Amino acid sequence: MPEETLRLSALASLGLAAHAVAARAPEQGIALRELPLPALLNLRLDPKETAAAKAAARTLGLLLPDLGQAGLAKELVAYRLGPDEWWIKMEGPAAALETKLRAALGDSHAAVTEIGEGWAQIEVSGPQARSLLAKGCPLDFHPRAFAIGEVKQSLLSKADAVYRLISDDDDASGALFEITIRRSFADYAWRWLADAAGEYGLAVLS
Amino acid sequence: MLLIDCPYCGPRAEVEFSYGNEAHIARPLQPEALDDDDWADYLFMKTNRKGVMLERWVHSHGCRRWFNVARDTVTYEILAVYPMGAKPPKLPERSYL
Amino acid sequence: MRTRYNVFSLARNAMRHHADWPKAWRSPEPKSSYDAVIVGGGGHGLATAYYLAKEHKLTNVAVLERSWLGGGNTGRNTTIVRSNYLWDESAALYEHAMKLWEGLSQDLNYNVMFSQRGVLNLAHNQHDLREISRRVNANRLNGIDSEVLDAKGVKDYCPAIDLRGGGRYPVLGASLQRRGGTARHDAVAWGYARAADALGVDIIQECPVEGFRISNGRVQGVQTGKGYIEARKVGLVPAGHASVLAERAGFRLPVTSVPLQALVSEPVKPVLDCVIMSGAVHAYISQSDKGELVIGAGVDKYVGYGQRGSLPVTEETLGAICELFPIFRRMRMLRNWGGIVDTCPDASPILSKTPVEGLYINCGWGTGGFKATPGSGHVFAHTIATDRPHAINAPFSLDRFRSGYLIDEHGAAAVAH
Amino acid sequence: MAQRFRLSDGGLIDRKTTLSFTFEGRRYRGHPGDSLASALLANGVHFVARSFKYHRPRGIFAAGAEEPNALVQLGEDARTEPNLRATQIELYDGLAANPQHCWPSLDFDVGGVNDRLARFFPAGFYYKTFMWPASMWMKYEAVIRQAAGLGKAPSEADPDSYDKTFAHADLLVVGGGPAGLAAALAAARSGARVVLAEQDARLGGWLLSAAGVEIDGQPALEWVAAAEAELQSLPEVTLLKRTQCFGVYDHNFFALNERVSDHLPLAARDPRLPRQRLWKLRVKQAVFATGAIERPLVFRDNDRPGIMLASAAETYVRRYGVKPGTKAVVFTNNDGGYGAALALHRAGTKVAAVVDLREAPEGPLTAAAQAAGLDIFAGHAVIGTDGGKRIAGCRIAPLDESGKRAFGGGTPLDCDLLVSSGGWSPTVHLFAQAKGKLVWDEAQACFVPGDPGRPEQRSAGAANGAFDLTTGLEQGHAAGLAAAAAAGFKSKGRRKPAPPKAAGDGTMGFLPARFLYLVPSDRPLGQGGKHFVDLQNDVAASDLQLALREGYGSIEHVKRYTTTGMGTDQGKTGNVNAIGIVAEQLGRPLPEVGVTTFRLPYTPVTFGIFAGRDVDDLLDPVRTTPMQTWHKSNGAVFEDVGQWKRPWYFRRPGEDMAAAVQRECKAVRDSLGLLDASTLGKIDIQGPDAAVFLNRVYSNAWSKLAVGKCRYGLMLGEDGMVMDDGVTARLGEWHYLMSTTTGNAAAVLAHLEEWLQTEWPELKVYLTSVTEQWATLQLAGPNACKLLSRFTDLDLSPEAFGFMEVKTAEVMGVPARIFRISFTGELSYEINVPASYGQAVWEAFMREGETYGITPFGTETMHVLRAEKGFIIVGQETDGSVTPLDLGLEGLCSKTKDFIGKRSLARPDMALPDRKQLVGLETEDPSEVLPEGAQLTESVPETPTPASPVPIAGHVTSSYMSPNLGRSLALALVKGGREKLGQRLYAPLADGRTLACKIVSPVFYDPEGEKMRA
Repeated sequence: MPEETLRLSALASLGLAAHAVAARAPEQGIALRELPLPALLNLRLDPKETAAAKAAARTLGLLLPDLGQAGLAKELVAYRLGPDEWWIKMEGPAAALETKLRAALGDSHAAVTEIGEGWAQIEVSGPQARSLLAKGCPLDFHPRAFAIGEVKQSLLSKADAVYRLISDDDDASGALFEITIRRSFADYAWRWLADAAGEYGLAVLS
Repeated sequence: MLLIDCPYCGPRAEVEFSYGNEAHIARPLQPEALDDDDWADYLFMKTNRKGVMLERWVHSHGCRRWFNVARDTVTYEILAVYPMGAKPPKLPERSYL
Repeated sequence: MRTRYNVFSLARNAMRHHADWPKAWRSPEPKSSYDAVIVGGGGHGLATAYYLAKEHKLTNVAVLERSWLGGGNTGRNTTIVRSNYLWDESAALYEHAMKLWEGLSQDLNYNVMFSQRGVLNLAHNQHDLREISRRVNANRLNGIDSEVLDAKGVKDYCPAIDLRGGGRYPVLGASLQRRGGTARHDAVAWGYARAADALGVDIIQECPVEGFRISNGRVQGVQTGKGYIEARKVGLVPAGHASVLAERAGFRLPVTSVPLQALVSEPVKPVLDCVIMSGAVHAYISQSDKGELVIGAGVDKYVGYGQRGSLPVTEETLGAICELFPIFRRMRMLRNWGGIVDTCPDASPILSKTPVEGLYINCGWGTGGFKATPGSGHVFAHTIATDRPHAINAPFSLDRFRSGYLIDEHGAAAVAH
Repeated sequence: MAQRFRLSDGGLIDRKTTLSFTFEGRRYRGHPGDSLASALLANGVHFVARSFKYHRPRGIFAAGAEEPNALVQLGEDARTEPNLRATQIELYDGLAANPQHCWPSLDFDVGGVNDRLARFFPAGFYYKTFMWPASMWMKYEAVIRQAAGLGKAPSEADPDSYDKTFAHADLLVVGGGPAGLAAALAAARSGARVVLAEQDARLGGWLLSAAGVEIDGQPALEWVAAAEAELQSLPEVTLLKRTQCFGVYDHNFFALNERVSDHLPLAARDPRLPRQRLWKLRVKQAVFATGAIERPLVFRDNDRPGIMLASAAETYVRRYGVKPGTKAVVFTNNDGGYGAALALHRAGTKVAAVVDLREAPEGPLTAAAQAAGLDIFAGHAVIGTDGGKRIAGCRIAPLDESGKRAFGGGTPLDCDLLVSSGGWSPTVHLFAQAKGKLVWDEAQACFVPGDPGRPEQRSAGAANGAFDLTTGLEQGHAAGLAAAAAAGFKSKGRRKPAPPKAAGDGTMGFLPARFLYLVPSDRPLGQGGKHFVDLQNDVAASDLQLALREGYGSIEHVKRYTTTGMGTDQGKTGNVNAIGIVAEQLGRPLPEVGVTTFRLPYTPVTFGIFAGRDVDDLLDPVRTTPMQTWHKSNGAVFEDVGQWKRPWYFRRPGEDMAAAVQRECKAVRDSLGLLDASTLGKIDIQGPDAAVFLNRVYSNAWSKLAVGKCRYGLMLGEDGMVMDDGVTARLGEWHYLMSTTTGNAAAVLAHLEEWLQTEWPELKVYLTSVTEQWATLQLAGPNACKLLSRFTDLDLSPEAFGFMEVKTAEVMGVPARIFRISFTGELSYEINVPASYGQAVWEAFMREGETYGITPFGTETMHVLRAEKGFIIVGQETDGSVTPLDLGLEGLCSKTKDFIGKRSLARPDMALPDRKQLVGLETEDPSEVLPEGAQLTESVPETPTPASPVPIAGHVTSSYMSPNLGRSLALALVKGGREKLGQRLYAPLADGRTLACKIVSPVFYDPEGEKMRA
């Protein structure tokens, strides 16, 4: 395996570490954090092809989640993005799972593609997280409309974005969203979010 | 801004979608058997309905799936949404001059 | 019988408290039969009727307008006039119009306020620069005034612009057509209406055409809201409603009707003395004589007869204006409206005979029909009068969609490499 | 300076705090709670503006959004803003406003001469003159332009920021007056998500200036405060004050403009907050409780400073504690107008007369005025006014029964204030924008909402024609309940909730009334004096009549010909009067004349909010590759390709672009270059039908491509035109990787998905974009193999790894895909490594490559090198009108299979001999480079700018100086060009030069491809 140190994240040029802090101050409404480079597999199959769906589910160790949902299993998360499309996010490299999935799927009509290098993930949290995201995204982020565990694809201003609500506390810590952005748009998305967060007070977390 | 009910993702804002114009235009199975008029008709001619139009949309910033929409092109009311390959539902005729 | 408009008649009437001005046009009831009927009382339709009467001495003509004359795209557009088109065929058509514009107020005896303040098409990247150079060179060989400005030249011509454009899309240069400019849209409709009426043309408003009587492949007349009208020649100039009428006449068109919006700011003292167009950031802007910034927006990309635009298009357009003109960010939108534009696959119009004998169609102008008004009316009148296209509109036939001889004026294709 | 007209008590202003402001440089004082207009009136300033056309002196006419006259230029320098209504500007300390549209000063305005020449400037005069001589128009026009306009645009870039946000709710209530509050309360109590938007800084609507009104047993304003407090306490309610809902869009989408910071002194504005915010609100239901606007009476010379709406006078007295005059005449046609008379009377203004058009005045307020002993002139009208920069008096006269004639020359009355009330117009703008049908309410003489365009949108209160408070509250309450229920929220509790109850004198609406749209005077219309209908645009009743006389018969024609209703107030006070006057003149019922189209915005909206923060470097995403940091620190000059920034060339100190490109070109041909090709689109294609799919979407054949091999593919649109090209590799039995051009990456994927999903759903193929998964490093040049071999164990010998092959290998231990393909014509490898490793591998190549003088090169060098080879660039050699046949690529069009676009190539005009075809060009002087975009002719035109068309033979698509060939070269599309090899063409240039050139083959370098196959 090549050295991790050779890798550069999509936001490396922003030098975020220089002004990152461990925690958001109470008067700051928003915290942004660059998440580690994701390991992602794109899985395509028609769930009506039950054999393939079952094989995939067995290999992943979860029931393939419904549209708009994320399913959690040991060491991985499956996001349902379309009628025949999932993302599998995991810790560590995706190649091993890719091989396992391909083997399990055999000759079924399915596709497994490694895509994590092409995406970046940003965590948005804080009491104003929903207000911040609403500035750039037409989705309704109200708790009645966007629940924990849901995954929705939409826009962040002029970039495509995938939103997942990870936690939502009633206390001062507010909601925590994970946003997935194409690698070449990540710099734009970060600068956009940081600018939009200005009125709430922004913490950059390490 | 329209609110379009993606058959897969539910109601979403128009900015997430792209338009594909008229639905139910099948590509000729043997294009070379068509004369120039018929080919031009397939390629270029449009119904461009003023009234209830059957049209295609794609959820390009969402699930990226194509589907059909029945929409009144005057009021912009959406009367039905149905998947690709499905027959259009029975809808009231609306005629405008 | 007609009072000529000039400073003397104005002064004379002022003394009589303007009580004696005659009607600019009559409001006749339709006759049962005409030599030719024009369907659509916008600029193009009225111009067609005027030139039928003036050049072809066909005066037993009616213009049928479903609502009030000049109320369609003529009364809704951003009034830009230019002829700097890329292809020879388009250049000939729009330059023909330009030459007519240059004498139109005097010809019609109605001040259409044609104002040749210059039109700039901006370049924001290398691809734009190449396309501008190509178009300007073609224009010059087609006898059309056209020049390339560098960035400094743009700033000199239009001091209000910010060349850096916020840094994202800096202005690298522009093409300039000095003879281009704007005209007063309502005046064009009214001027043609008055002049056509004076030559005997009946302009009939509130008269929707509901259908056609066609026998043996030939049009016999039109069914209207005011009864049946016989006519062996029928010219359709229905803009956004082209498909609706074509369907009633039994043929199909390659046009898509989409909503196009425009807006004006509140009026301010002169600050922008030319027309600025930018394809890259999707905006065009000029300042009217009243002082309003007149801004053209993009289209909504779906079929729409609603005559209204959507908010995302307004956002994109005003975003572009704020970028090119940071000094206008505090200006305010006064009025935003929409029209229906009929667009062709090759972004060129149709001025053509149809499968029905005696039935002619003028449509497909997309977002840019206003500038062609006099030329369009002139060659369409020729087509109707002689049953043959004028050399200038021959390439703009319906048949081109069969033969493949398209005139693709989308301009720059997608940037690749 | 003392506020001479400030009342000692009453109103919603804070007298304890004094604010200082200037108007036209003069310093005045006011209080928090004042508008600029009320503060000016408190200081006795009525005359604040000049009218658009005649530059007549004008005063403050209204007290809200409907103000036509009192437009001012607010602020200075970069923060100046023209045309603001003084009635809506909240006063703050240090505010500086100036009059506009006057020179040299408001008081002495040269433009005032227009008023003396007014008879020469009737409606539409400019259509009738300025035509001779034709050449003079531009000169006339410059004068007209200078005279037009109102305020001045800022001349510096706007320093402020703007925000915009999407929002969602169950219910939007527009208007925080009594009906709106009742609606919001009723809905919010059920738990629905409610947005309440109020244009004013305060909730309450007309209750803010009402007297003697109680709701639910409380004084009105206490009820308002309690309602506000309750709404504030509900978590699902969003209260937006200073927020104008200005636009209704389809599918219950609304646009609102919130003024966040404008009301604060500059120093107090939080720099983190935007100046204004755009709310883009999607709701399930909406209630329009937008109130109503009073109409003035149209009488002769009704425009002098000191003439205002009756309700405005009432507002200035009651809300702002200002006495708008010392001696007033109240002119009314309805009972409601007496409210102003009473308010003025109680404020100490002498009410000289109440002039009532009604023969027998009656009604609750009329009775109160009678009881107060005011002089009432029944069946009388104001038939003229006197004064210059302030009204000095008026004349009143009795009317005949028809209301069309006044008896006698009138009785003069002195006054410095004249207020009028002609009835009320519901604010139906939002309802009408939403395509609701308006109906004419004959009894109240106003347009009211009829059939709603959309059932989810309800009107309530005065906006719905319900002018009495009890009905307004009931309607608001019912609309709120119904909207909440329709959105799925039932009211809580067992008892049916009851609407708020109103009591008091001022709650009964304005009837009875006698409606008259044009008040006669003692002279025929248009012969001395003017009956203004549109105050801002100086449109008088005589102008409307002139338009009709000349045949401009539609109300839209009248509007456009006279410009009535086209000012910045969009005719809020004048339009119904105009329609009434037109109807009378035409002898048609008023509703038949109809209204002009209601367009958004309700009030003018700042451009900046539509852009929000999407300006400057956030205007559009800047996309960069994983090697961007290296490029930036190594002299790269970038070129925009779509949203991407690509290195155009790498400049060394002292070099210009030409020198850099020449150096890079030589380096690639002579030794080794490195190009960042990461932006090329990459589409992963998997499935058993992948080959069938490729056969349909590419013009050339794919069935026989072996695993591990690559092939160039040409993609057409169904119209037969070249759409894209690129190399596609077969990675496995059912697995391909397609590359696309940079600019078309997204479009090609969308095109493929469209065909797959909509036309060929039976094909078992999945497409996944992997453009950004990989960084692509292109090593090109004779030493490419040598360098690459240092990084990988892969056997790179030509026998093991041939041209147009793909291998999977590790490069520096990083898993990579290596494609032996070439766009430069040299030996070349495209190495794909996972994106995050891109820069590390790039840097290693640069380090190790020093041995070979490795040279990073940009897109320009790539373009030169490929042009030497005659390779096309889609978008440069093609423009959407070019077929494969035109490019000489018919060999790539399969004869044996169908493909997208094939049938179109068989159309008759596709084979015309004079279609433009791709050729090479060589200039006669090898050092001359033809400009790209140069047009070509077959003979030398007399002048490079001929007066009449010269036949064009073609144009130059690409052109460069080639250091490798030692001469310039060009590619061109030339009519019938392939048959004309060797023929001479000319490029007449704008600078007067004409360059001669010769048609040659488009392949200039290594025609057999030996280098790249080596």
